[in-house]
Amino acid sequence: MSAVLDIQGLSLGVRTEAGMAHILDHVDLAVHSGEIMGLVGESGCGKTTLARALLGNLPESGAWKAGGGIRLDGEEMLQGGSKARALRGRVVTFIPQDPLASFNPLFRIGTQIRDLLRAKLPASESPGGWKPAVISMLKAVLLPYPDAILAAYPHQLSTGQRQRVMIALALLPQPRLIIADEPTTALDASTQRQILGLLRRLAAERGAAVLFTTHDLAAAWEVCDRISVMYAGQVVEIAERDRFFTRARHPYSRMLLACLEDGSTGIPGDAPDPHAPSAGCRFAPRCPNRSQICIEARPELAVQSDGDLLACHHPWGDAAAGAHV
Amino acid sequence: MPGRLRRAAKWRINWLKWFGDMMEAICKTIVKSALFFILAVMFGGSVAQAQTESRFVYANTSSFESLDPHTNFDVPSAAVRFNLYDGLYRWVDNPPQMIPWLAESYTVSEDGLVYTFKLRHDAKFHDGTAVTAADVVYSIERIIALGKGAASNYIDIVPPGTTTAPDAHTVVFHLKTPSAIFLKTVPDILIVNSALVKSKEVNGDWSGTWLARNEAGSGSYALVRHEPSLGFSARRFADHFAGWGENPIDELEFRTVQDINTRVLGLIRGDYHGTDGYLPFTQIQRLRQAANVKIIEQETMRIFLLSLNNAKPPLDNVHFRRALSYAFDYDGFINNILNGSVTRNPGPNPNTIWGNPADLQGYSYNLDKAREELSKVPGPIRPITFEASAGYSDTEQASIFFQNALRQIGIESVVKVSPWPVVLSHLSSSDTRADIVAHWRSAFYVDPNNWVGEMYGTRYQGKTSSYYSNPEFDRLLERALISNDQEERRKLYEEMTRIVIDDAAAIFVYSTRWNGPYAANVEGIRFSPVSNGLDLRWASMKH
Amino acid sequence: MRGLLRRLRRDRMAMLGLGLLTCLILIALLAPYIAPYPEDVWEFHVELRLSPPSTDTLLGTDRMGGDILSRVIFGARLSLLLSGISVGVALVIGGSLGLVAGFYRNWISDGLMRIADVFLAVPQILLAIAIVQILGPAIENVVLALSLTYWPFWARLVYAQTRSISNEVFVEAAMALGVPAWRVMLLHILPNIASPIIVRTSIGLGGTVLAVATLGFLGLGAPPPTPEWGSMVAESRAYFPDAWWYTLTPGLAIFLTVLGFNLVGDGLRDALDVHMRRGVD
Amino acid sequence: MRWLSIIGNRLIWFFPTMLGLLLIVFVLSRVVPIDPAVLVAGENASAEQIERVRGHLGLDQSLPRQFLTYLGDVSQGNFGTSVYTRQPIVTDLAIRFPATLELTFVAVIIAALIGIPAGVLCGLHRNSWLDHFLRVIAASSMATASFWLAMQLQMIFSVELAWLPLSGRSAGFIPETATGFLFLDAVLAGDVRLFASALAHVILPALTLALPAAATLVRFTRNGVIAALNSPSVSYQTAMGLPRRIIVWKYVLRLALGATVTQFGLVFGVLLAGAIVVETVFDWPGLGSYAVRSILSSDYNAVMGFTLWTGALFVLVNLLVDLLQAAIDPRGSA
Repeated sequence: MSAVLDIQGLSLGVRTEAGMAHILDHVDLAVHSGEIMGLVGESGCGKTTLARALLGNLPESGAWKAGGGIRLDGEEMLQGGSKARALRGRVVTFIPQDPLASFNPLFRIGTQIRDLLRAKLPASESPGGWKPAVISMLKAVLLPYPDAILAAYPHQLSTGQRQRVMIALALLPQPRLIIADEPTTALDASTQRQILGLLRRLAAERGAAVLFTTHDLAAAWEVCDRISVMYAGQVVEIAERDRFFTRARHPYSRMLLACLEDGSTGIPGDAPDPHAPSAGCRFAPRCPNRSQICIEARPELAVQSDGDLLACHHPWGDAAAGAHV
Repeated sequence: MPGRLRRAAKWRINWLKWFGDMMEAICKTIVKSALFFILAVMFGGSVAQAQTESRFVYANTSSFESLDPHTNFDVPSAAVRFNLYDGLYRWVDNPPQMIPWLAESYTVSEDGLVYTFKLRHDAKFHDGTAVTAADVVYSIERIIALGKGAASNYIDIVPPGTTTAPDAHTVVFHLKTPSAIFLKTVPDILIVNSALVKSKEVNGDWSGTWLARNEAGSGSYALVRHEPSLGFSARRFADHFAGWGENPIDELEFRTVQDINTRVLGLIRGDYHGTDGYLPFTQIQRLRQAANVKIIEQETMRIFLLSLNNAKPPLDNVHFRRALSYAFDYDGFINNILNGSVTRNPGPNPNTIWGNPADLQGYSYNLDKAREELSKVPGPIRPITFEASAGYSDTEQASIFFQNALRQIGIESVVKVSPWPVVLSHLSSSDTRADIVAHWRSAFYVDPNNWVGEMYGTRYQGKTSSYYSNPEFDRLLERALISNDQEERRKLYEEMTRIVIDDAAAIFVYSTRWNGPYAANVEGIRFSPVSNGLDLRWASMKH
Repeated sequence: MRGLLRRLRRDRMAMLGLGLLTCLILIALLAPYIAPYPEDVWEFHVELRLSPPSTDTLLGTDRMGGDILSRVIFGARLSLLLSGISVGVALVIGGSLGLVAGFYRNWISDGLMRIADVFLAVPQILLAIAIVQILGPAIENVVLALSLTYWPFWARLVYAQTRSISNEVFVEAAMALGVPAWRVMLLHILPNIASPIIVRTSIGLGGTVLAVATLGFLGLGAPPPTPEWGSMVAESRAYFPDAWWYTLTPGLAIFLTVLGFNLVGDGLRDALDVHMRRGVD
Repeated sequence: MRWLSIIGNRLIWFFPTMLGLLLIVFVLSRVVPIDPAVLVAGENASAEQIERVRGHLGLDQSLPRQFLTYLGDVSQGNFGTSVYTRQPIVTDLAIRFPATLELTFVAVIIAALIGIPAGVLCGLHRNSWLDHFLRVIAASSMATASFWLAMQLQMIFSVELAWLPLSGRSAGFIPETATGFLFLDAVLAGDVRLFASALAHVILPALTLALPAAATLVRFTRNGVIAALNSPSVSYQTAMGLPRRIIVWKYVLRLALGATVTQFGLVFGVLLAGAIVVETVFDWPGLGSYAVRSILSSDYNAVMGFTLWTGALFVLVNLLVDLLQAAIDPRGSA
């Protein structure tokens, strides 16, 4: 299976008043065709920035400095350029976190969809104009009365409806990769489950890979094939879903899972200052397993025996293999 | 495939058609507006040449809010009074002389109480009806009843209801007391079309509302338009009894232009053909340099004075008033601030009129004498107030100038600047008027009574603002008003002038020179100090 | 606050404005020492009137022969003083009303804000003209008129700010601890809403300088011959355009002063905006 | 229903606001140091005449009573008579209103034509030299006293270059017009000369009036564009690869203009305040010069009438802005 998305050694820094903030640090991540990859971590860990960098959508105010590369279908995305632009909206699409804010409030849904499609899918490719395809897609995301939806303004739809439209929009160009940036945070639990199920089903049907960022492990469990965990701008673990939920190896992953289990909201300690990254493991200050080497040397993301990846000097499995937390 | 191609072609055609339509519409709009604009510019430029009739635009200093000839009496309103209306007589030329106008002649009874005027037979109102004695009777009654404008000339001597019209062309005025000045004020009895005016009356208002916006006269020009905020325009009344000379002005337009610069620059640019003759020196200098403007110079009877509130301490003290009169630097003001464009006028009457003593000296600038007089005034002296008229820089500058001199003799003062109507309303009472108010006194009729008499006679109090009262002066004035002996009147007015100067009732500064700016192609402006060059029927204009 | 200043320091336009204002204030303070002919504020040399700029009188003389440069320099005093006091009074009146109304939020505060709206329902300058005309043209009446017409701006601003902040935890906490209301308002609320007030005041000062000049231009300012910029421009109209220097200098003085206040105000606003946005992030 | 509630919202406060405004002006006009009766009675009036006028004007009654009487008159559309023009105030205002409205309208157009594109450019090229340059220009035009600017413009365009007339509303007498709006009348009558004259006369005053308003618009539009560019919807559209030009010229612009429209009430206030001075300098026969003249000649009926008129106009403009905003923004006035 080839990788639709191949991120290698991606570093991103932004200049702020306090100096250079290292938001992403040597991130390696690959998403294979048709798979749903969950990208989890606390807010501020860099997962949204990663998504934005991929989409050429970093905040304009700010001097960014990048290293490494993002390849989508073999195309370099980080440096931008017309090829990268052409891929966006066709090969890679996007499901935003806040569907209400992501629609322009002053235009009808139909107008906004039409403009997107016109730009991305020339009229000749969709017989009968853009509408039939959109309507069938809206039906596919289980939206009744698609015509009414198209004629409506964003604020007239419910949150769930808006997110379904977003999913439909993301699927319409038949992309190879969909980036879903915390797509369900704005939804209540039952809607959330429906939407996630829908996303998973439709992505699978259409063979689209999904990069699904979330801070919600439960949601990740619902949809993902694989899970990657980010901490302070670094990927610390990438594991197949079931293995991750049963025997995650990185201490940070375990603590996240522990939170999910007992319903507590946090891990003791603060995320490190992005302006002054340490030479060692970034999680070390909060890690119960830390030793001298953790402070001195950064652990590499290495392939494990089962094919998962891990960056840790003292993985959990070594100390208490198979222990269920 | 063919389907797709066809669709593509159809789409292309639609698009082309749409684009074509769009471009066509845009081009059409652009061409249309451009044409309209070009036409506009061309017409705008060429319209002056296209005109066949002469049009004279006068830039007026104040606005013509009301056109009623019987309630307006200030200098700018001469434009209304002498162009739209006629009086029984008319003042023309300089020195002014009174020529028969609607009346052909008059007779006075022996006792000086009955004036009989014979009217011309060929005078017509603008609506074609003849001017008759009944119109004269109505007009004088209206003036007296409204009590404004020139009314103060008649209120005391012409009782209401006494004027009669024995026949259509004879009017008889029955005066209460003999009056030496009545005849001289007759030009101000402007005749309105009584039938027309009566028909517009509402609630016994003597048609005041209607006449404010309309005209009912027999004058040389007939009103065409009146916009209170803009001014008025009038067309030559070809049937006017006085006939017309060569190239008369066909259309008159009096436009309100309050800003001096706009008036001057407009004249230079040729937008206006005349404006007031009392511009500041620098502006006149500028106009002199313009090729298409000429300045007509005339001595006037308009005097400038700093009038004093004679009733209010410490100004009720003659020594204080004399100190003030000595403290004003007449030559400095006239030569430096006004660049010598005016003439020193030491007394209340214009230099050029009779009634001034031959040996009249007046006051001169002498701070030592001022201090000496001031030492006779019991102190301490409160700060003195000035009120100047906004927009009339002479009044403001004279006040500031004088303020500076007063400080040197230890008198503090405050200058306030108000619009003329406000100054006027303040002048109406001794309590509200400022101590020193700089203003001009113009000629309304040509007799020393217009100046020294009306300004300082107790009988005129309320109308005048000097609040000066002197029994000796009043005795002389009463005699002068009923005397019909010119030599006796001369002596009386000379004596009154001497008293006023000795009492330093005001600070008399200068008499204006009139520098009437006109477009170079305007000829025959007939200046009189009464109409100030606004009586335009005599003028001609080449076009 | 320190971040704000740092940000401001980097804003070149705001620095320009600050420089302008500093110069102006210095000029105003040192007027008697800087002005080449300080006595020309009251004394005249009519024989020198309307002379063009020369080495003796750098910016020419006015209609009474006064040195325009000296008069404009002294005019800075008057202009800054009048605007400063007017804005100060408006700020104190409007600010305290707004603070109290925003804090208590009952029908009285609604009424107060409605009164403020009434004042805002017509152009401020019109009300000010009317008030000065009625009370008579004088310096103290200018101050009175401007304070009376400008207070609603601050009342509205402070009211809105107070309302938005009085729900905050620290205010409620202070109230719960039994801190007296006036202390909460002065020590807890006021410092937290100071920034927008400062911005508004800076821009308001510029507007007030213009208003003072406009009143002077209409003949409703300080009585002549007080050196006031607006009335100097009005005086110069009679000699315009020949005596171009007469109009130019006071007009430029007004321009530079207002520009100074506006640039500083803009800079403050920008700095503050970023500041607040960072705070939210 | 939404429209009704917007209108209703404005109207509920209309009468109390007007009442308050009237009260302020009334109180002001009665503490005036000169006696209106003297003013009305005229220069030569005797004491009895003045007393008669006083009785006629109701000035001998108590102040609250006078106020109630005035309110009664106003509610019947009678604002009293101007001391100065001797015409009913309503007539005076009605005659002058078209001139001011025309001037303000042209100024709004100029301000929008200058201010909005400049603001968009500034917003799109934030912190570029163009942005700085335009902002300095905007700050400068806000800092210029309009009476002074007017004189400089007259100097350059009327005196030195002699391109444009110095002042007034049209060359020659304004023809008897149907609407009072010169441009409209010129077009209706097909009078090209009048149109040209009106155009030439309106340029300088409208420009003087428009500059500070344009500066206000630059500021709001710039901020609007920046806010719109930073909005999540733009971020989404960028991520979805929508071409930049469509994003900017369709979506961002509409968002930014929505913000600008809400400021038109403010802009109108700037213009109306400016008109007071600008009309005076340019001898423009409108409400502004009328107001100044009335105030300076202590014509308090006129001042009260003008104030009420302006206040009502303000409410109306704000209402229009509300409605316009509702038309632009489908979410309603939240």
